[in-house]
Amino acid sequence: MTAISLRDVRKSYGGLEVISDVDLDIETGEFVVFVGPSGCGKSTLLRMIAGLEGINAGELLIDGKFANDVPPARRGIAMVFQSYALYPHMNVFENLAFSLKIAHVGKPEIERRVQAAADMLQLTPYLKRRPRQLSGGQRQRVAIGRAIVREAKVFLFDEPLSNLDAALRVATRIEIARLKERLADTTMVYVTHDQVEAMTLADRIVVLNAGRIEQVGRPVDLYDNPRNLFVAGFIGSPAMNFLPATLTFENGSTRIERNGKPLVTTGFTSGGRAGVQNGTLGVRPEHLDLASPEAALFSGTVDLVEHLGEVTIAYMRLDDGTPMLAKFDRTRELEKGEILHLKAEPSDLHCFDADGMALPRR
Amino acid sequence: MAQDTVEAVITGKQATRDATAASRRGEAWAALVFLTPWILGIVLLTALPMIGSFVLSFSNYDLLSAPRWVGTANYERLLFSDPRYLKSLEVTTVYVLVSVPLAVAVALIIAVTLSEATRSANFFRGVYYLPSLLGGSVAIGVLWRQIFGSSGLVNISLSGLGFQTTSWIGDPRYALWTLIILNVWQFGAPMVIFLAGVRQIPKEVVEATIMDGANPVQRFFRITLPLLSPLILFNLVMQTITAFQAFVPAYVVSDGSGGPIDSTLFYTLYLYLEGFRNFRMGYAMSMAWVLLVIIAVFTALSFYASRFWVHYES
Amino acid sequence: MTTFPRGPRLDRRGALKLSIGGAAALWLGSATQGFAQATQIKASWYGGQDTHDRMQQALALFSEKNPDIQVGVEFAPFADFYDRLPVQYSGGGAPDVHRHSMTYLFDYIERGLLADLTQHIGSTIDISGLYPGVVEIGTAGEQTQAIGNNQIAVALFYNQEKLDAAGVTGALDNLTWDAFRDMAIELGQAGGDQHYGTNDAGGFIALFELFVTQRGKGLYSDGALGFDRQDLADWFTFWHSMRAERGAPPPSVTAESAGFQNSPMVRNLAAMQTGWCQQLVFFQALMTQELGIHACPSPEGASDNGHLIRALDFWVAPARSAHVEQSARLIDFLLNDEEAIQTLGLTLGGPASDKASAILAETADAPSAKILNYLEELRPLASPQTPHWISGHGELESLLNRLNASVGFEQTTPEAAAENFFSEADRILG
Amino acid sequence: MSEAPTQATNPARRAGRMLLLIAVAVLMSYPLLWLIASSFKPESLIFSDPGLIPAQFTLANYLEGWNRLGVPFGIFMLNSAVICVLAIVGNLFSCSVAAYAFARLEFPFSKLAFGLMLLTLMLPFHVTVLPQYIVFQNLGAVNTIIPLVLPKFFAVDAFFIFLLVQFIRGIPRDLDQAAEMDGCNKYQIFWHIIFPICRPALVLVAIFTFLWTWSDFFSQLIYLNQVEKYTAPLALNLFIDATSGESAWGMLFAMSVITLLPLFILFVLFQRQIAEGIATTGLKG
Repeated sequence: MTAISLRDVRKSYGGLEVISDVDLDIETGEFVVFVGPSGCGKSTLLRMIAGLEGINAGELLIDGKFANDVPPARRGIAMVFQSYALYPHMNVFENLAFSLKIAHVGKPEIERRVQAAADMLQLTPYLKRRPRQLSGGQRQRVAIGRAIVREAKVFLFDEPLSNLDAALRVATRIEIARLKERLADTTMVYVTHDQVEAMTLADRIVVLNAGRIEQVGRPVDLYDNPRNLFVAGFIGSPAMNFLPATLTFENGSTRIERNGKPLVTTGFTSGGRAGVQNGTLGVRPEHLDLASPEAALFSGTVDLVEHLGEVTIAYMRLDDGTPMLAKFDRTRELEKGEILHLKAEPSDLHCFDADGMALPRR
Repeated sequence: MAQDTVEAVITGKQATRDATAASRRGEAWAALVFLTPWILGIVLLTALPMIGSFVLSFSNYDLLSAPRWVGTANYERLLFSDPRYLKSLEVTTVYVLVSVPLAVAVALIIAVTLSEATRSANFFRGVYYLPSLLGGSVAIGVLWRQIFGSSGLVNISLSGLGFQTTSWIGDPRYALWTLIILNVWQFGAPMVIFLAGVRQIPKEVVEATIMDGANPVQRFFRITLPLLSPLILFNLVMQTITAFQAFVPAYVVSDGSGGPIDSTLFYTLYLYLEGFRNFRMGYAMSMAWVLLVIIAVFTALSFYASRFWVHYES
Repeated sequence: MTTFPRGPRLDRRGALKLSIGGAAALWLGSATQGFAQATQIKASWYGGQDTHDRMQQALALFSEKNPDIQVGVEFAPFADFYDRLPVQYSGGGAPDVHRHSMTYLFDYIERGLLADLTQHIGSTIDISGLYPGVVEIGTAGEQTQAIGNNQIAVALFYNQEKLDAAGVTGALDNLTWDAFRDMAIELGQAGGDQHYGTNDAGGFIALFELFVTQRGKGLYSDGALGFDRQDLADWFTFWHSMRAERGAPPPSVTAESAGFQNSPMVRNLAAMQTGWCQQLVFFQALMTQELGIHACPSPEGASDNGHLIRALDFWVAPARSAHVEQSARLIDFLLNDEEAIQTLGLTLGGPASDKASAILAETADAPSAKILNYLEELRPLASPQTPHWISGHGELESLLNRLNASVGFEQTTPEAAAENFFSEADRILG
Repeated sequence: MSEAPTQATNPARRAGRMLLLIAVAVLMSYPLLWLIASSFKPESLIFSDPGLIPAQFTLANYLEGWNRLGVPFGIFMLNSAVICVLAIVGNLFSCSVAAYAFARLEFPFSKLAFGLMLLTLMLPFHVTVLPQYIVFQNLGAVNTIIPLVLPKFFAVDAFFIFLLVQFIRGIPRDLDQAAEMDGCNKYQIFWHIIFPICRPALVLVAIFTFLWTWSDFFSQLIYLNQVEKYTAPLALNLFIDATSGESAWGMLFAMSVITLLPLFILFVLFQRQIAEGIATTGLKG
């Protein structure tokens, strides 16, 4: 069942359009992550769903019902803010109970629900404390608890981990993942600019750029089959290497040349294109491996080496000056100035046309 | 739970409305409700009285009989043929131009000095700003009259030290200065503002200048002063507005007369005497309006001039 | 619906009527004369603490004797009183009966702000015993709008010890202005450094009035100044010459001498002090040495020495007051009731009638007795005229004071100051 | 960088600074201490002995002064206190709702209204006082505390609105939105969230309202006529005249100290808040 539908939704401030033509269906119980660079409109979109921002055009359906004009509190949606937005003058209990109090829920019922949420989030010992007496992680849990108490059908998370330090971020991420398991019927929409969070948490990822959806899909799909250059560059870390290439479309297939030299690739189809274009060849650093000079697809000089423990990253410059990163396991010993010859499985290569769209594989 | 959600949801497909506009309207209504007291206040207690006083300023209203329209006669007299008015303007201008910069300068120096004394700062800060709290109270006026009276504290101390004494509040050469001193005595308020400003100067900036070898004086002029310049402007403007309107000290110290021979005839005191003692309320109202213009012009000038010396962090 | 038996129903109606009447009476308060509710009026005055204490006692007495009138009170120092009064009149909230100084009285009379008391005179207010002039000053044409509550005169107070010590006591006999100056200067010199003969009275307009009256003129005539520039220049010159030789203190000392306790005589800086005669009580209270009182100087060989005795403060009711009748009764009480006269003593000024003089003489303490004697002795000498002041007097008074100080501080000459006074007066009286 | 004594370690400089601070402190506080000391001295010693420790200690000035005006001085203090309390309630209410609207709500002409509000900051009080008086007189409100208190319920102290606007702007908007998500309308957001969070600023408003109202003289002078309704400053002014029949500086000083006492107490209790209030808003004490 569809929990949330966005149909041709638009939003603009003055003349500036910040959300254009967004079409998206989110299923009940699904965990959807909006990801994209800052300013891409992902938070705005989330706040439009919450009702904190108005919708200029298009429709928002919640549970199949037109909801553009429904006030936030009536949408059955709870939200966890980036800053947690805990009420500083109330203790944890009061923070959790506040929405119920406003809704005139009876006292015993409030007690019950708050207690349940506190138990779930291990907040029971802190119920009498004020937010400023809590650690960052505890505050985060209270913010989530506030959503749980409302028994909302949809949770919205606006970059909930960005205020935490690295270690806590990982721990909390796992907690959210567990929460997702426990509240299986609850739809969750999560905004982040961190693609690791997106990859680890999401059932589906929505990649946004400049107010538009670039691609929607399961994390692995986005990793394996990015629809365009933007998604390819955004998903994965370190980012995919992009190399200029000349694409010639012939008879429904694509021939790729770099610096006048043809590259042996298992075929990309032309996808109906024809002629010659300047395109881009993409390969992820982790998919590169050493090869003999003859078998090598790329050759370059090592500029800098980073030893990260389990992996080693080589920053290289190819013969034509294009920079390239390669990721090896730690056993590989590298030195600056060393010339490396690299290969990749043809199935790990990505090819994009002049418009940045991925070419379909055969 | 789902029911709460649903109740307000409008079913079926409809033409999309501009929800933003609707919520804006709701917000405007809420704003109106919240602003009702203020709107009533500004209309009934400020705007209408202002209009009233503006109209009265063109009349010879004597408080006791119906006002009579006299056109611009009040303003003409004010600007061209009332030596006492000019005197009051002179007195007030001297008061403002001397006491305000002096108070602000003292406040700045003390604040900078105080900011370096870490342990005792709170104590001194308290001692320094207490007088400005007591401000324009009658009790302070009484006190001042006694301190600078001919047998007052100052003269007792001076004669004890073997100096010639004089009557400070009885002599037109000095009387205004006792009030200037009173105003400077109350430098606490600007000082506290500066103190907060000094504390906000990033430590790194100060440390960087120390590393660059600047001595304390250079540091004051090159770093502290420019960084505090917005606060200096602010203090000057606020103190000036207050000083132009000073009333109680002059009223109490000169026994309501502005004497001796008008040497402490503050603008507002003369306005008060003309309006309430001499039955020229229309004239007093024209003075009030000219004062408003003076303050407005002065404030505008200060902000204009500030472009050339106030340094804002972008 | 239940029908009530006839009897109780009538009773109810009666009860209702009664309670409505009662409520109305409470609501309307005094306005309805038929009810025995007390009328609420407000009385106010200016003065020092002694005045406040005694006035309140007198009013309590009045309420006791007139249970149908409740008197609310307001009082303030002179300056505060006059800061407030015009505003009260302008807004319609002036007290039903209040004290009024001649300094400002005519500002109010000329604007028709005071109630005409004529119809109450003779019936409610008995003026038969009052000294001549007490009522006349407040009378213009057919109307009497103010009734004097005192009769006073300016006087010269002196510190007997200092006069004796300087050996100038005899100079008080046949005191001409020149003799006064010589005496003041002698006293100043005798007192030593920073000592003076008398206070600087150059700004004391009532004394100046005496000065011009002695020249056969008046302070005012026909709503304008009644003297010449030269008279005023002579006056300023006289006081300047006093200051020059420590006959009077320098202006800086004078500037600080507001209030009795700050006067040069009380501060032991001067041997003499001019003032209104009843102030002797206040000065004496502040000093251990005995004070004497004497008439102010006269011109050389003048037949009429120009002394003035007259009412200076008045009882008035605002024209807009709804309780002029009650106010009139209060005025009568304050003027004629023996106990009231006794209670008030000299706090409002010298007695306004022979009756009051007699009553006060019985119980007077030493300073009060001196005042009563002074007035008694002065009365046959004083001018039969009781000239009144005019609208704008208050402003002229402070103008005179300021110009005298200007001459003192050598910021202007007596002649220029006189000139200035006349041109300013033109505007003020214009 | 051979010689680098920082300012903190230079003993001569430190001593000089301390000396300056102490000298200024003595100059600043001497008048007040002298006032207090004099109020405990017998009349004859006030001007002959400028020292701060009375050679002869007496409470007579206080005991006599207290009842000198016929009405015990406590009544005047009480009158002042009542006016102050009502003024505080009025300002807390009216300025906070207005500030919330200015800081948080979008409405037509909001910039203009805000500018207007700031303009009233520099309006001399003399411009409006008389017409206001006439209005109150016609309402029959003169000689009551209404003219002194009622305006406070209409947000006439623009300073406080400004202070609160600045404070509310510092509160994260997320809180409003969280409350909105929790089901609050604008009124509930104000009442449940913004108003309680503004507490530190509201404390300041209360303190400064108290300070200013307590010291106010002019409007109390024209609006209050009856001695029983007089406030402490009016009583003190009356006192100046009431003592003109006798030398009573001691009593005058004693009553001055009494009228200043609440300000001293407030100062001691709220030193920090007052200093911070002045610092953040530029209010004159």
